[in-house]
Amino acid sequence: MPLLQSLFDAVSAGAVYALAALAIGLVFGVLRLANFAIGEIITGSAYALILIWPFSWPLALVASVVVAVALSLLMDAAVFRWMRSQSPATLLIASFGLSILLQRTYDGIFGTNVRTASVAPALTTSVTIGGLRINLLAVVAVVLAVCLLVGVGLFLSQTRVGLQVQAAAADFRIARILGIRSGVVISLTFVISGVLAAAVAFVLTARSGAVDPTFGVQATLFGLIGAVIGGLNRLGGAVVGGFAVGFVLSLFTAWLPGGLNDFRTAFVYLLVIVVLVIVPNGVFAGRTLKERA
Amino acid sequence: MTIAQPARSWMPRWVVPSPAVDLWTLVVPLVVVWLFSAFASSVSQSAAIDLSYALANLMIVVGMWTFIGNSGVLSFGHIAFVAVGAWTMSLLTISPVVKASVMPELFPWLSGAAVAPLIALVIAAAVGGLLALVSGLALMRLHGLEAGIATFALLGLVVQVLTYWSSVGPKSGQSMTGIPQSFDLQTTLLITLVVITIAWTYGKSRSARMLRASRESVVAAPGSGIRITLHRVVAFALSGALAAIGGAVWAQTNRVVQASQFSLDFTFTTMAMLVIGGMLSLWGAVVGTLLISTLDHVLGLLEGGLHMGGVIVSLPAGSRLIVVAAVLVVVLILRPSGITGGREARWPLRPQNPFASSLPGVK
Amino acid sequence: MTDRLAPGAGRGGGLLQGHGITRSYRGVKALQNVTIDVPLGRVTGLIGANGAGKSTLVNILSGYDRPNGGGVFIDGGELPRESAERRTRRGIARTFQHGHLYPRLTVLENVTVAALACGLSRREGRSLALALLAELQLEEWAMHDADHLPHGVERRLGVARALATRPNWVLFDEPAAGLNDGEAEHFRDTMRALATRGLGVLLIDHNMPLIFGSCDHIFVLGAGLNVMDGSPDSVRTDPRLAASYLGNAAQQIAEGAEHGVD
Amino acid sequence: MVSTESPRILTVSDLRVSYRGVPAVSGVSFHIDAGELVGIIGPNGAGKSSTLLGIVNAVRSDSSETSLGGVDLRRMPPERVARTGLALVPEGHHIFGRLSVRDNLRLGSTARRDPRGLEEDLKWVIELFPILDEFANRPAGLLSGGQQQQLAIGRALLANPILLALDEPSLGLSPTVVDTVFAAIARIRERGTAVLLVEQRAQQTVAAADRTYVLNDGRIVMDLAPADAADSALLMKAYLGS
Amino acid sequence: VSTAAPSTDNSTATSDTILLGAVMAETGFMSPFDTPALNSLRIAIDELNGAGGIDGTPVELRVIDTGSDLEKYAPSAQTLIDAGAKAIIVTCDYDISSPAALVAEQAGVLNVSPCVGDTIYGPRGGLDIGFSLGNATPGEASVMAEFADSKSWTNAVFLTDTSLKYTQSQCAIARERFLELGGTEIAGYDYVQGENISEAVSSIAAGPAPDVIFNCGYSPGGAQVAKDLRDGGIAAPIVSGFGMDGTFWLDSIPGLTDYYVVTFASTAGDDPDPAVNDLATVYEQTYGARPTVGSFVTGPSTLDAIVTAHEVAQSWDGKALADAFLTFDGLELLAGPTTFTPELHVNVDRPQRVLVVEDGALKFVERRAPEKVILGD
Ligand SMILES: Nc1ncnc2c1ncn2[C@@H]1O[C@H](COP(=O)(O)OP(=O)(O)OP(=O)(O)O)[C@@H](O)[C@H]1O
Ligand SMILES: Nc1ncnc2c1ncn2[C@@H]1O[C@H](COP(=O)(O)OP(=O)(O)OP(=O)(O)O)[C@@H](O)[C@H]1O
Ligand SMILES: [Mg+2]
Ligand SMILES: [Mg+2]
Repeated sequence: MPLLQSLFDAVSAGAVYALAALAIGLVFGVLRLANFAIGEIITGSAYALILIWPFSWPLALVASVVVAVALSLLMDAAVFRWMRSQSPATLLIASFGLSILLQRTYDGIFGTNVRTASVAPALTTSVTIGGLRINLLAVVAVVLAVCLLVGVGLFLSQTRVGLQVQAAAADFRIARILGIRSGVVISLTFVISGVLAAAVAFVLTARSGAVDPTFGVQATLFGLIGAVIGGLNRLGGAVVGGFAVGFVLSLFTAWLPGGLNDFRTAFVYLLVIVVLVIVPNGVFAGRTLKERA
Repeated sequence: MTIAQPARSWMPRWVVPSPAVDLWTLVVPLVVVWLFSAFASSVSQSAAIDLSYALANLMIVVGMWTFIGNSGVLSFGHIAFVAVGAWTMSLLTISPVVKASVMPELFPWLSGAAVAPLIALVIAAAVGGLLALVSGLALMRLHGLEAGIATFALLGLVVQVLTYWSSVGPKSGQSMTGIPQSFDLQTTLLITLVVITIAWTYGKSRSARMLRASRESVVAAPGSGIRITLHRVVAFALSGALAAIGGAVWAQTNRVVQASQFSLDFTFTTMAMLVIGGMLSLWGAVVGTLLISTLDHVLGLLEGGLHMGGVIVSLPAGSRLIVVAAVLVVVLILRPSGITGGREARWPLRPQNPFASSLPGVK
Repeated sequence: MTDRLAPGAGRGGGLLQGHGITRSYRGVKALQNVTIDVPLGRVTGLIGANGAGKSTLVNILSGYDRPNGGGVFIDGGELPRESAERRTRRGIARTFQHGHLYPRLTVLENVTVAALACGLSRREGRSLALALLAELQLEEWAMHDADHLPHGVERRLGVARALATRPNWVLFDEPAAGLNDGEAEHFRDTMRALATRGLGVLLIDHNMPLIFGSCDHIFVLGAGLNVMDGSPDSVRTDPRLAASYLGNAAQQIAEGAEHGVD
Repeated sequence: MVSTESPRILTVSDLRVSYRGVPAVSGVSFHIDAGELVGIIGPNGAGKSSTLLGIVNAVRSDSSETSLGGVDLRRMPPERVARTGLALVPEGHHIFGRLSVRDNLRLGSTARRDPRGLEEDLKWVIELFPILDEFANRPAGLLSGGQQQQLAIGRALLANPILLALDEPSLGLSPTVVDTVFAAIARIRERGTAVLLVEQRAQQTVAAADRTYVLNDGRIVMDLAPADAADSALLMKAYLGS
Repeated sequence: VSTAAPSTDNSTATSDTILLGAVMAETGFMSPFDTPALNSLRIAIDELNGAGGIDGTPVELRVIDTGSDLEKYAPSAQTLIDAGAKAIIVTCDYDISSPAALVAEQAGVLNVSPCVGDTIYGPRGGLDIGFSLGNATPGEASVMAEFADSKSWTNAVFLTDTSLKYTQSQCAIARERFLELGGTEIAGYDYVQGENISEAVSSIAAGPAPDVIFNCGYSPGGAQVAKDLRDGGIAAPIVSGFGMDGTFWLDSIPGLTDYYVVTFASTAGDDPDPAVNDLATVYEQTYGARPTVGSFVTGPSTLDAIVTAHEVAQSWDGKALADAFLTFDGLELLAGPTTFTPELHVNVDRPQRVLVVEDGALKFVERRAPEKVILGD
């Protein structure tokens, strides 16, 4: 297989995880919450897309974003809001529980079997340009990832509200004492992460055309892993990390020889461990703000 | 100055010397587990089977506590040691004849191996401990979420290797069958009590005490001369061994073992048990496991329809895990440090202030 | 003070020295060619405006941070680059400017673990810890968890914990911050007693009566540079210092000296 | 400027705070009038910080009246208390460590009721604490302890409050900076802002304040006037409790 | 999932009913495989009871939903045995069901799986009184290869989902049979359920064009593979086994054509066996939807097999029933002619149905029995 083709495949595989890593990294950066249940927001949004698309695609797009944002806000209101002062570990475990809860709920509502529909068929076709098979969806995924990353980054660093978001995240109580409407500001974070999840859902759904209750788990898991090896302290780092995981996995799949190919995922995990052992805070975390003694 | 004490203490709290309180923190879990087992095994045959799974899980959770509870470092990788323990147990106890047919590509020394169950259990512990020791040397510099992810990657790595390496198991993704049921309920209970005692003894050790200090402040610990990494590795290795014992017992209870069983779901269930009970204490690990196991059993009965005074109470199918997950979330909201609050079983004893007799102003 | 607190036998050494220490953080020169001596049996003061580099210096001496230039010496022999935990077991203990206690351990356990980590047996560790708690009047808090302690108790606990490592030198980073005058005065006695026992004490604080009441020798840092050092008297009367650092406190100290508070 | 109709700025009566059933503040009542500087001193653990946190509802509290300029503060979320005009500098430099010094300051103005004059206030704060300008672009968490404390005070000043409450502002500050802070407090009062000052430095506080309350065991046990500052026996008694 | 459940569930076992226990998954990842068989079993029991039950005694089915949770199988089987179950009916996968089956073995209770396809279900898997009414993988795989051969397709690509033993054996045997028949393998790729296979698609597109692609997978991962192939512009015919039966995934690939599925029966009403079509109709009336996959025919077969064995054995003793099962020689059941031997407790040479997806619709093509069965492992 030509190298160029496999690079292209790898880039498109990376873009999806990059988006997921962005959604996770944003909430983590702001709230110290590694929200594993983002996977179920993706799933919920994907159900909306799949079920409504056959009737009206614009409605489906709107609904998928609305569902994602609503789920995201609901999670905050029902669970995370009450746990603001807990450690990241506790929060992660809670989100883990929430994730299982929602998975089983979807199972109850929609059944274990996949629900299918062809979402955005115009994007899923491939065009061949100079021997290179280009999947339009991959291009869309990459563009979406870049735009959303830049947008979110600008929002957080350049706007007044973005700054308040960061403050509320750093110290909820003190932010309130300063007059920051922390509740509102944090809700905003959840809204944005919902939108990001909807973007992931769109790309994944268009690619697979099928949704089942565990639909979002894989992307979330690799997104989370990617975000951590990229460095959770920097949004850009998390995104690059997410991208790298997808990219490397794809290259391994394409190029590892026969017997070793079975172990491609094992190699990715090994790589994750090696990276973290070498740079414990992630590759792009920069010199981190070590707690001053 | 006065020591502020809650005004309303409605029950007597006996003040006793520390060693007595310490021993009490072991006696209570042991007795509770024993009573629980005695009760569960007398309820019904199926409760007894559920109990044997519960005890295996208890060992796993106690193993997890040994590391997570004492070090405060998150590990999503302990199921890797469970898997390795289950694997070792299975490979050493399945009859060579069955092995030859189910796992044709096994290393010759493995396909011929057959040892007594208890020896297999010890070897399982050793293998689990060794894996934990080796991986611990690499991973124990990590903190927080990074540690969680790295240990999770370890789990992923181990599962992938067990899935595809046919020299140590069945062909890719297939299951090991023909595992004999090696331990009866009595023996399983005994092993569990031993595991709890080992974990408790470790918890009282110098190493564990220093590790707990580092859990409380990684910044201050070096200033007290504490070698954080060393103590973490010790705890990780021990907890790996205990989790492997749990895995070995689990394997001979389930009698079929497949790499894909050692999944995120398994991690979640055991983690939920630890967290719900209170992950900072051994007592929490015990309470959490027994509670979730009981809940699970009762919900199972309800799903099947339970007859109560002529009325059939029944839950919709599939609601069991929903309830367990919901309980986890609610407990985390209401009691973030678990039902036991991360405290050891001390009630109604209270350690004596070593200065008690010479304290003038203390009320 | 207990005999157990006498400088650890066999660990040798008398003078802890930071020599020519330079440390910068991405362009900010926190320390430039700074030298400090902490001899045994003395209380050495270290003062300087906020951000002068005092905590940075403590971090470097205690192995929490590494200098870009210069080194740490004991009796003229340079210490290798080593972890903070090795430094502690070498006999250099410290307290922290911001608490850093072990919140979910009891006060007694806070102190005992430090003793255990530095080689004492359980029994010895416990009895040393009890002795230290008694000395620092922490008896009634012994079985309390170390979170939400009143300030004064926190500070004293930090001191007890540092002493439990049986150090030769103890570096105190603002041990009296947040204490009232009475408690600070008590601290002065503690510092003196430690020195009398033969320990080398480095004391950083902004409480001038405490500094001038307890130190044998005072180093002054200014913007990461050695400004001067000398006896308390010579420092107090130095005009550079009175204007730039002491401000109104100068008068306070003078009063203190007059009254001869002891 | 504060309205002239009512000189009474803050009224607190029978304030109670407890942590898990253990009382920390048990029935504290006091008031502050326009332009006043009121001090609170007391031994460690007396409940001083808890009193301040209770007033702004950052901890659960109970009182028969807590009002600021006639507005009832009870059951008002902390952010609304701040926006009503009470700026609190909590104990122990709680700055946002990952944000830059400049961003920390920008956040200080969130609770400002009137955006005008922000530029001047900023100038004033920088004049008080020049370091904040010098290190404007650094993450605030890297500042030294005392520098962080300066940032926390500066940040509160930018809210241009009706009442500024300071919890042990001198903690960790070098002597000259303490002088600066006390001088700044005087300037603040000149602008008509009332100040509530919690301090360990008994003598300095009693001398500077119009009135100083002594808190012990969650209760006000004494009421001191500036003249009492010289009476060291009285101050000693205040600390040891009656 | 289960809507109108027939009344036989969840009532007390009394001495005047014959209790059958089912330890199967109505929720969780195994439920798509289990539910059709379980539901049609319920229908068959209702019919049987309508006709007077067994020797005048009504049969009662009690189901414990395991939620696909591994730890639930053994205790659930024990619960049912304690309640007096005469036979235990288990989930359609050996690895998952064996804890339950082993409990039944130990208690000397007959255990039957409607649709396990692994030949290990039986003595080789430690189940002397355990039988499966399913079509064994070797037969299915042979039919896949022989069908491809009948179409004169010679160059094949094999795509194997390595997450199940079932799909691995399927491709291994199909490959062996296909090569035997003179075909060539031009490439083979492994994937894992849920993976996107764009890398493999790129390789296939870059190599020589295949005549046929064997997709040894199951839904939904297998459907993703089909979609990736078609989205990647590869139009070659694809052949799959029972794992890809069902119409529920077809919407994701609009206009899918040339996709062949080898399975138990057609659910669409065009099956050559009218009894199958009748059952599908009753199924639809009862549950509001047609069965999703062809394995629904194994539900009544399971009941019929048990009833027949009981007639022979005249006892509910597990051993006696097992001996009766071994007397079956070409017994005509809805799932096909059924024979058990002391070595093999699963049927390997039943005729299967080949279905095709044309323009997004699933249609019956032919009934085809394996000409030669390769009993791999
Ligand atoms: N880890 C670090 N990264 C960046 N800058 C640092 C770091 N540590 C210290 N600094 C800077 O070095 C200078 C000295 O800081 P240091 O904490 O040593 O001061 P200090 O004398 O202890 O002050 P204080 O009396 O306020 O505690 C300060 O300007 C501070 O911002
Ligand atoms: N979050 C908390 N949980 C439990 N107890 C607390 C908490 N905060 C304070 N306390 C206790 O409440 C009492 C009053 O504390 P507070 O901090 O108000 O005193 P303070 O006068 O400000 O003392 P300091 O001089 O130490 O600042 C103390 O006994 C303290 O231990
Ligand atoms: Mg400092
Ligand atoms: Mg206070």
